[in-house]
Amino acid sequence: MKAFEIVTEAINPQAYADLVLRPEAGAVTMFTGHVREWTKGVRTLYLAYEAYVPMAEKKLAQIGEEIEQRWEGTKVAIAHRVGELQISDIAVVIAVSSPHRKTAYEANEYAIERIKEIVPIWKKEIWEDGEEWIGDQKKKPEGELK
Amino acid sequence: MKAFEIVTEAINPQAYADLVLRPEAGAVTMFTGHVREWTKGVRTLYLAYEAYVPMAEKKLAQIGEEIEQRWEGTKVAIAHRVGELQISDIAVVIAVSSPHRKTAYEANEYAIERIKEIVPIWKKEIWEDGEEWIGDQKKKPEGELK
Amino acid sequence: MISLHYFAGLKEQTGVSEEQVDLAGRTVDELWQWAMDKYPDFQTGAARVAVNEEYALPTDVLEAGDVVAFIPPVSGG
Amino acid sequence: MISLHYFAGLKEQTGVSEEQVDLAGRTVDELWQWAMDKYPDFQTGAARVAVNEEYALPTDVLEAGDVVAFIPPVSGG
Repeated sequence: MKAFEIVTEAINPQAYADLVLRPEAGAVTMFTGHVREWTKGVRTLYLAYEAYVPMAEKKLAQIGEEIEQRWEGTKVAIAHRVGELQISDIAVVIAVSSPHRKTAYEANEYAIERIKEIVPIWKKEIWEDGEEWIGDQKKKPEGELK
Repeated sequence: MKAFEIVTEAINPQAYADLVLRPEAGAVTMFTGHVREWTKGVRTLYLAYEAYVPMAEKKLAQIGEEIEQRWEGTKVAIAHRVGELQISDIAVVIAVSSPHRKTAYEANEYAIERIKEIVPIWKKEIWEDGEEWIGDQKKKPEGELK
Repeated sequence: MISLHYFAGLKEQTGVSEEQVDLAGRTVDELWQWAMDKYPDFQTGAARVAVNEEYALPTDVLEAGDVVAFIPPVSGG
Repeated sequence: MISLHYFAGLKEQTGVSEEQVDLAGRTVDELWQWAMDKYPDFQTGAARVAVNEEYALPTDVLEAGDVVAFIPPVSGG
């Protein structure tokens, strides 16, 4: 496994927490993003993620570098899964270690915001009556407000 | 295992994350506090934690209730270990699930701040040349500034 | 009788973790006076008092059977 | 030749995930003109362009051998 990777199998989050732990770390934060069944009253059956894999891994590593430069003493690992994901499956894991806790929270939240800005990964939601690439404004299911 | 507990054995953080996961949760944050080797230039050999166990478990559960009332849709689990802990061992784990990520970060950070305010748990640091109950201002090791 | 519990640094000052004392009817503030007489290192404000596992006010009155704890500044996490 | 990659909704519009095109020497902005002529559903601003796995500017010039990707709004996480 790598510290910044796109994977196709189920994510074991603890493996990424282990990767960032060091004797000088007093705090580790881990974020896992899961497939949620209900979004704004519309029931998701499952999700499909697609990535531009080499660029996505490069951008995940870039986010890690941004964090390690901005918050001294932090160490970061991030993985994102692609393919078909079922309800409650982990789509993304972000692990950050830091000497102090405040930084570990801030840096972790920064990572997820940056993933949503610059990492070439796309989510398609599949409902009972339709599907849509999120970020694309077409093919909304009836009844969804946006 | 319980969702709010004081334990004497090594903590398996994933068990607490699993405890809070539900189909409506899109985000899970986990904080683990670890024994850090160096604090302000002083090297820690190991830590000893003591708790007023029944009250500590009650106060951890109270923090969980505070969070679930303040942030709708969240679910919380917290465990703190007592006894002798070595470098990098997990002292505390906080797992929070939420429909949305912002809340999961905020609520998790709130939990650790409240633990440090109201939960009757005490930490003794053991160095090469002394020891001290943290929170007690006596018996500082030489060379430590405070 | 009420049972008194000491933790962390306070336990090292008293030399005991628990004792039974006849202080029913006294207030928490009076408990502090009693404790400072018995243990010269004790100082009001250096700990909170919990009665039956809830933080108590100085004016709260102790009852027979209460479980009372001196809670020095906590340092969990 | 340069290789062009399409993802997500854009891939459904083009019907292909990849194609080889003779656009060396053109700018990214000219690439967009070419793409909108070929794929009527394409709109400038509906995607970013990456050249060799880095986001590119409209004025960047494509070179033979470049790997170019249309990146629609991302939605990972």
